[in-house]
Amino acid sequence: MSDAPETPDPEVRDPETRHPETRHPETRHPETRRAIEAVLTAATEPVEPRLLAELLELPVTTIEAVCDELAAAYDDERRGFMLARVAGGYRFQTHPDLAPYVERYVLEGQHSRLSVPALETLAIVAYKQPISRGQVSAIRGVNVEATMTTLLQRGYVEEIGRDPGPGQAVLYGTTTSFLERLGLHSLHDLPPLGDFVPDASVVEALERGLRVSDTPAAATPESLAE
Amino acid sequence: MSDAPETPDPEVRDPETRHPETRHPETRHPETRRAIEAVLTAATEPVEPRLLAELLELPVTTIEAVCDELAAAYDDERRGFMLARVAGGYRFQTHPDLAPYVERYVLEGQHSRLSVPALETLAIVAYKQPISRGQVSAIRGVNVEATMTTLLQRGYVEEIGRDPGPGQAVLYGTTTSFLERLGLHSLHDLPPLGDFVPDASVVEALERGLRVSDTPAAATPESLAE
Amino acid sequence: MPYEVRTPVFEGPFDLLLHLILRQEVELWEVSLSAIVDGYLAELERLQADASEPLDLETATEFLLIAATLVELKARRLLPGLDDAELDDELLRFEERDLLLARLLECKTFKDAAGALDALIRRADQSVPRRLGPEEPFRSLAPDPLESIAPSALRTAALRMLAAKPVPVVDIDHVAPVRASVRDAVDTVLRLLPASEPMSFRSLVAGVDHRLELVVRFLAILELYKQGMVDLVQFNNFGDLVVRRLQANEAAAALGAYDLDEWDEAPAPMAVRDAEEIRS
Repeated sequence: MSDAPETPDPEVRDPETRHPETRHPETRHPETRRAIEAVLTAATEPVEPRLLAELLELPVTTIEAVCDELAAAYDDERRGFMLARVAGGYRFQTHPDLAPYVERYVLEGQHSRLSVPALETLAIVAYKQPISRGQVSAIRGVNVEATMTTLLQRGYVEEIGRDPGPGQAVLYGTTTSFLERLGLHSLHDLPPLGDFVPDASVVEALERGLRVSDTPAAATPESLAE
Repeated sequence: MSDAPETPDPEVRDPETRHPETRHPETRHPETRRAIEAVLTAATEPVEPRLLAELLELPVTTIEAVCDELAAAYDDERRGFMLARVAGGYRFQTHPDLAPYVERYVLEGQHSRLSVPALETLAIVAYKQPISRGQVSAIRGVNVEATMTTLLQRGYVEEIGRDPGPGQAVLYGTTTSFLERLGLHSLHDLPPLGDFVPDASVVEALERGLRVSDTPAAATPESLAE
Repeated sequence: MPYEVRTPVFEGPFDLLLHLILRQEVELWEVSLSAIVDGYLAELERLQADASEPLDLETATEFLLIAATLVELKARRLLPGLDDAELDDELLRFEERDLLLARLLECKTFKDAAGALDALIRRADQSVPRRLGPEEPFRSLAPDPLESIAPSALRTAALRMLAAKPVPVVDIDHVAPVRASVRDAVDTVLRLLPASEPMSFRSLVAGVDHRLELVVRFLAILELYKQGMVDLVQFNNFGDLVVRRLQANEAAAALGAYDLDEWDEAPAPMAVRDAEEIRS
């Protein structure tokens, strides 16, 4: 609301008085660059390169090249905004350096934190999708009903199919909002799960803890007394 | 959120890594420029110079000077966006030159769907109005603050009264423009829910608001039974 | 070595077990299975006694499954002649122990992955996307999202929100893919087990590849043992477990009366009583 329709700013009319564009690295495609900037300014969600290509009637590769140049140029010029590739598309966003100012402006944090159980459940869905609630529960060792409902309502996970086997369990996967929330371009940008496999010392500690025949030292009278 | 970050001095942030910014007329205030760019990128409405001045802890005149420089620079660099002063504030908007692209994007490219949470919240308000945010939250099982704000901004719902009880909760209902967009003459034209029985928790959520304001004498057998 | 559990809140059995085992790396060489089992059972009792935060059925079941496995491990360790470290490494391992280990490692992996996701989220929070959208006159050009919505869709959404919520426990979605219930496993074991010939545990679980199914089948055998329907023999230390039907009880296959259901679908108050049953 509050949006009084306004007349175009008189100062910026008059395309005749154009300056030569010798100063920008992306000058190879000056009009492409301008059009991309305009569309991304109007966008409220990441704009896919394919859509930009259609709007501008150019090949996707050209769009991607110009966007890359633009992103690098903003970075180089130390702009307060950046051109980011998120959730399959391009968007303008604030530069992380300026977070202190932006946080003060955006008074309410738009996002509430995810709880630890929610994060763990989300991690399992992200790496094991498609996956059923039952399978997530089996990995976590707890009922994940409530947590999954929260994640569904927040729009980070969604139904993406059904298990063909008996029971036809609903299978879940992560959403575009999930990628946006994490600032990732695609699922391929998740750190590999292998990075988190516990290292040898942890494995050894666990193994020792569950060893059936204790080292003699550990077989204390107390433990035998039971 | 809202833990106020300590104020970074806009002028002294890592001067080491600063690029020689000979190309920008606004070099006198590089960090101010960046901060303004960031805040305007995050803004969802025009930002008054006075607010920018508060956020950046600088005089309004400095803010206005830097914004003027920025606007001129964008114009000079033939950006696809421009910094415009409208409705008493500054905002980024698309350059009129690029109107054809923006128009096509808005008409064809934008996915203007109603999100599932928005649809569900709207449905509850439509069928159960007048209703408070708290009651909607109780039925949906999540906080609906943000979703309700979106619906209010879109003009689908509005305040239609106050709960007479002690809390004086704001009560919401749907608007005439909601009906128009659905192609309905009145609320009576909403498809009837039929003879289905609402869940006990829903009944409870709807009664809660009333019960708070009820005098003991008004307590119904049902509510006493709980 | 007194283990008092200073709790953070343990959300599930793996949380608890990981905590008990990994709580102090200094004590790595002193970690004893006994102490872990005792700590685990103590915490389980505390959780069950905590009326303010009742365990849901699935979680309680999982806690008990792990408790049963731990108690079984401890029982084996207390058998004489088991502290031969060479045998531990070289001879056959106990499936249930390895299963538990595998599940703990998996759980730990995802805990750490969750930490990484959190870090990504925190980083992403440093940037705010542009959301102002197009200015006028473009804004009015955008089709109103409501225009693509039929009134019937609104009705459907209202019904979905206002209608009775499904009771989670009855939802078989989360049971089906695992396909493991102790009751079914008991039937399977009885079917597989010849009347007169003993059979090794390995053969009884041949072809079972899901961890939980293995655990459940093992529990089924423990159940049968507890009821006196089978005998368990181990010919060598760490040798395969041999399961033999007890002739006297063969006729008593009228097992249905026994409340096996408690493993699978009993109402929540099962907790304390069952813990004792398992340990007895």
